[in-house]
Amino acid sequence: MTTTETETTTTPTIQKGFAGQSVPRKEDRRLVEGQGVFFDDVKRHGMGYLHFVRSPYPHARILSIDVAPALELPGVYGTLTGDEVAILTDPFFQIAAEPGGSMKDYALAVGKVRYVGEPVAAVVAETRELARDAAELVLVDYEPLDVVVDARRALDDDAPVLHEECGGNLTYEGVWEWGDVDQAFAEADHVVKISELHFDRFNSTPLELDGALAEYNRGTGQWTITTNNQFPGFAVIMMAPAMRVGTDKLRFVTQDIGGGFGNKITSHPQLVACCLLARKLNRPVQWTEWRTDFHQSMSHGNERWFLDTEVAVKADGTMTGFRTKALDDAGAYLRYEPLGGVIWSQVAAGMYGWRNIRLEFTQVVTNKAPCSPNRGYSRMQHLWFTERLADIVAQELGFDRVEVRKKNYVQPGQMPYETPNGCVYDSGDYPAALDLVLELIGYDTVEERRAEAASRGKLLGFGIGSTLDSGTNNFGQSQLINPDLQFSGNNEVATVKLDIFGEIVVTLGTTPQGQSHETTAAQVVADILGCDVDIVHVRAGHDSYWNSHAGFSGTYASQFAVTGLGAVKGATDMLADQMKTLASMVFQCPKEAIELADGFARIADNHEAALPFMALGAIPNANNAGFPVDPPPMNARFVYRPPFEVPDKERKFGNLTLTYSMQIHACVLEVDPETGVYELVDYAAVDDCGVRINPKIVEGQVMGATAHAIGAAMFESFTYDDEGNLLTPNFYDYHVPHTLDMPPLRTSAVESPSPFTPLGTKGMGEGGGGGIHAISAALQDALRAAGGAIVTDSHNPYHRVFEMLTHPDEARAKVEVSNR
Amino acid sequence: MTPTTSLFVKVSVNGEEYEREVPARRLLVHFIRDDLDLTGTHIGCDTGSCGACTVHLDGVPVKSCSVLAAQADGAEITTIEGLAGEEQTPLQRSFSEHHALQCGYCTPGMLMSATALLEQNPTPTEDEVKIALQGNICRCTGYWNIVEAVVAAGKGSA
Amino acid sequence: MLLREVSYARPGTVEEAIELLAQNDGARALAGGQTLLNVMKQRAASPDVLVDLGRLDELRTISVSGTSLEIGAMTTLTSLIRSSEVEVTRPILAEVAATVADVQVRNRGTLGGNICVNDPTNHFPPLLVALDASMTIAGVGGERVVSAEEFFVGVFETTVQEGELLTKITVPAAGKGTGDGMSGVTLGAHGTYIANAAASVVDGTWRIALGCVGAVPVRATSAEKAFSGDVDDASARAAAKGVGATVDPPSDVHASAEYRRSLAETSIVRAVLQANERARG
Amino acid sequence: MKLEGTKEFEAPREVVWSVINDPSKMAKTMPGVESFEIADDTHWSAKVKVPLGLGGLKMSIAFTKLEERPLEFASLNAKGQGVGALMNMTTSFTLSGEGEKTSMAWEADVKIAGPVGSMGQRVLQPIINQQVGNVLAALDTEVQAEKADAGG
Repeated sequence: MTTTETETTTTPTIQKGFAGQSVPRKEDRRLVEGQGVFFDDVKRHGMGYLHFVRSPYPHARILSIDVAPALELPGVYGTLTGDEVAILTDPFFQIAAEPGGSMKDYALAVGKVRYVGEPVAAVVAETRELARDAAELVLVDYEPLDVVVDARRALDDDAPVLHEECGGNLTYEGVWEWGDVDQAFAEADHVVKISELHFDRFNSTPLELDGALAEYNRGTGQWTITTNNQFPGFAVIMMAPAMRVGTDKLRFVTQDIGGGFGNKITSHPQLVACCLLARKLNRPVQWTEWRTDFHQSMSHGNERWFLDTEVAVKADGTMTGFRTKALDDAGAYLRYEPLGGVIWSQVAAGMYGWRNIRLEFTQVVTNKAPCSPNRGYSRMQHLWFTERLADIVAQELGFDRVEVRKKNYVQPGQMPYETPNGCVYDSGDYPAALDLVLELIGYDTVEERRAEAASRGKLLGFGIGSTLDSGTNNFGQSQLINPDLQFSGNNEVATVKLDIFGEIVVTLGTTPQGQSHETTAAQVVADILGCDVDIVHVRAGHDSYWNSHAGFSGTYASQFAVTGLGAVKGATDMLADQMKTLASMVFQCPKEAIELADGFARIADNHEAALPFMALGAIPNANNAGFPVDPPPMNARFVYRPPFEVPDKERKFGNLTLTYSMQIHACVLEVDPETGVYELVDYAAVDDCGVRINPKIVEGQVMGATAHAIGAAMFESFTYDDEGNLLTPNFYDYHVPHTLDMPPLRTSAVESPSPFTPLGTKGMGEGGGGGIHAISAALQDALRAAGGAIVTDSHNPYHRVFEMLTHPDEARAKVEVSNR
Repeated sequence: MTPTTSLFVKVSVNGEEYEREVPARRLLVHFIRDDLDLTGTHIGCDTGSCGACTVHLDGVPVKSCSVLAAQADGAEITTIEGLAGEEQTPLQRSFSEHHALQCGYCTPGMLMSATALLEQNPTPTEDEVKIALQGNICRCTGYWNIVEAVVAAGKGSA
Repeated sequence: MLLREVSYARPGTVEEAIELLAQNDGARALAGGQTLLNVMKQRAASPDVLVDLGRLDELRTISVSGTSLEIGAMTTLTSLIRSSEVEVTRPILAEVAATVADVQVRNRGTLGGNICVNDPTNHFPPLLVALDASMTIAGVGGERVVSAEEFFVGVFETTVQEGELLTKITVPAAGKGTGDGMSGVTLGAHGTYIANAAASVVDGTWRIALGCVGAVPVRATSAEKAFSGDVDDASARAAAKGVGATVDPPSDVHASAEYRRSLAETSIVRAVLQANERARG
Repeated sequence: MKLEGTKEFEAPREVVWSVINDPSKMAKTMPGVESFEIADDTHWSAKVKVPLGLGGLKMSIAFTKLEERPLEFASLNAKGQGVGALMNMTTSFTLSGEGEKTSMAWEADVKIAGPVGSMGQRVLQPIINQQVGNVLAALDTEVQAEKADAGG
């Protein structure tokens, strides 16, 4: 069961009307009646079904591909191979500078395969079953090559090289250093050393898999791609140059998307294959990815090692600095990477006051599925790391975990706080939020509960996971890893119009996957125009034809509440002004005299003089004769642009994100010392994302992030064997938590409005993996009574806990303390 | 009797009779989505694990990805499209009121499983709901609001 | 998703089914299909002919005859859970059935299917070995009855030959002095077993079977013999000790062989204590 | 996956050698062989249907003899291809012993890729262990038959 409470520290910056209320979602009606429109629900006459031929080898040379047997099968429309792709397209644009920048990545494998499940050919046939039959008939002759699976081996002299053109497996390396690290260590009273920490590989496994319906019009040379890609702005700049066409030739259409969590950003290679086949076969081509395909090939979360970490600590428990070597495993291709190499630095210091940081970031490729954004992208790994440091320092030096946090947290008085690398934490009271979560979970009774559990033979553990959810990217940060890139800032678009019968129609550039944009946008519009949410119609999904998108349009990186709603507010303010202007023309009064309320534009001190929205909408649209000047169009388009500077490339310094939501999670678990099996028995989470337009929707996001974290900590892992086979290729072995795996949950919220955003809102939703941090901490706490193993992995299935119980010294050996 | 790779299947779906010739290998879920164009029933895995494809087969919730269309010959099937008449059911309304859905992809399967539970047990406890929904994966909500919505709908109808 | 081409037949009688299985090369009985159809999606099995047993209501009966409980092979797990006969004669069957997968799977999945698949992680193979169940197999030449231990031959393999059909599972009814228990570790609540043990005691005589440690259920004979007189935590632990060393379990992503050996011993202790408590009534 | 073991035979080394060195005799020890062809004395191929209860796994396997030292050592590679599974096995036999007793130390490195390799993870090892057991038992039978022939 869940219980909820809310504390509001400050009143929001906008009037509370619909905003601030948990109004029911506009999306729900169609979705609970099975009337949603997901990409796979869309059909076209004569469309063919695409099935990919995938590599069974993690690393092999493709000697030959024979599609003839497939083409002979009745009902097969055609095929596509890597050789054709290499002729018809150019390699995808690479975000990386050298050496990663030389990588050649195509829609299908060309010459070589580099991970199990990599598409090597595609077949299109009359039915889904036939397409798979035909795919199984395609003969591919492979010459297997040695594989590298462990990132720590990828740079060895004898390691097999995935991309010869890159001259090795290194794709990016950079030293990120701020403050005076050497001095911090010189002045430290204690230095805690941790030889190895590992953040495991998993992803959010949205329930709907990737896919598209690609239609090609020979007359216009344009493709219409009905898909669930969640970042069309990115897909189009990847696809258009590769396909040697202008961006206008690629129309993206999305409506309902069955979850994304970042995992649906990098489907562009498969989309290109669909487009090429739609043109080649001159018929609509439909591709639906299946679960095993997705697990083997799509958007794994970055696996990261933290090696030779050292933390400088003063006698009073103040943590003054850390240095570490982060080794990031990008998998086989750099689809969105190496952006993970900079995104972490949005939260370089976590929630703490560390002023002296040195992090050597190295990214390598391995024979595993490509990594791409995944809920908490790159920051989650780093925040888990900073939380591990706090808990390990506390345990090894004998400090109280709560006190260490309160002492080292950035303090409310410091807000807005500039971090050592120039990021600005906009607002928040971290210590107060910690007190709140401790109260929710009954921290004062933990020791009693521990004793009671011990009487039942169980080891009880309590853990805290404090984490940040940085939202609204400054894409200028991409220049920190590749100075030649010409991206900076961010934007989002909305159009709002008053239509002929008085309806308000809103279109967005975003591609929601459950984030309820239709509802929250309507709430903002209704408050500004003084009308009911029911007359505000927000178009579902995204369509390039709406002219309501910009280069960064999409739904990713916790930003809608800032960029999306910022655009909605901007456009609605413009429309409101047009409506007042028009009303003032009709009433022959100054514009300032007009107010918008109760669905009317009326003279503020004479409510008799009122025009219904219908009348206003009709004038420019249908009844415009006799006006001395042109009536305003009742139609507004606004591009929201967050206030960003281009970061300093030399110092790697600057504000990389506009807002910093905060979550603190706390959990209590019980370990069975005989088996290593453990159960979450109590859980609480506090969220502060500034002004909440719709509290229930915000709470829903917190719950979702919590569930993902629990899954990642306990069950979910993309584990490969030494030979490069994925051992968890579907839900048989990749266990996703279900109802019975969920602990009781208490949530609470604090509202610290952002001073930097139009509505005082902050981006939120990703959640920063707070639960992973909390569960690692709680396990370490529980194990104190059984050998005192240190938790050095983010993923702790039963067998790993059993290892820690039976061989605690192996884990302890990774930690060393030196005192002055 | 000789085995065949194609056969006629007669089913009643949401009260409507359908007769189609289908390949013996076609799964019920593809038959419902692709042959009958009832796309409210979804697919989220390929191992019979996620429950997004849950429908009622002769009144019993089953995973339509783990049944051949041929096996359903002569059966009465209810899909998500068959739940609401003019009005939504109290359970559907409860899902909306309790924010029990985000992306909505698992929702049809959740509703079919929960509806079957409420038919047998009009006022289920929280634990009974969890057991009834264990075969339905949701990646957005963490289940808390879903369980709440079903319990509330039960209380409502009791 | 998406199966390879397969032929399908739906017999109306057991005789017809046996005929179809005997006369068609690569024919495979389709019971509930909850495992078979899904491994067919993965291409881990590709039968040429599916003989759908769905209409053989004669295989869906549950009855008590004399001192034994007779369960038709096509009895769904849901029916097991709801059966008063089962509740009265051998409740452990319903108790375990209720923890297999989920409601939808239990509505289609059958007891016969669960044991004919003989996936080493399945619940019923070790349980039925511990309960000393026997299986009735019908073929063109008539019926034969085998013990649970003889029944399980290998992974996905049983003694049921081409042209044969498992029709009935017979379990001795529990009398006074009988107690059954099953314990193990699963991947998530009610999930796939990582390791388990089923134990059954009848008037002080024990049968203990381990799951997930080999291709077929493994009798823990040393533990079975270890008990003399009162069973308590200490004697259960003593009995289980060393059993792990006698098995050769697989190592996989969920458990090393060493971990499975340890879980096997712990599971024995817990299953035995559960069974013992119930035997005492 | 690496497997190894030692198998004792009640037969002279010559007899054991003559069996493991004779593709057609070895074929009889393999599970579910449907057809068998010898290309030359170092290359042969087989079509097998590994008897899995769920319907059997069809594979065509190409064998290559890698090395042999008569009466002492032989090693061969087997590449199998079937829908859903790719197998690559390198195996070697080392014979020792005197008179009527022969001891065969064997090693096998089995790699299985493809959907079966990944899906069947939790069941694959028991399957392989069991199949190896069957092969060794069958090999013993062949050796005894050969011994009988030789003797008779």
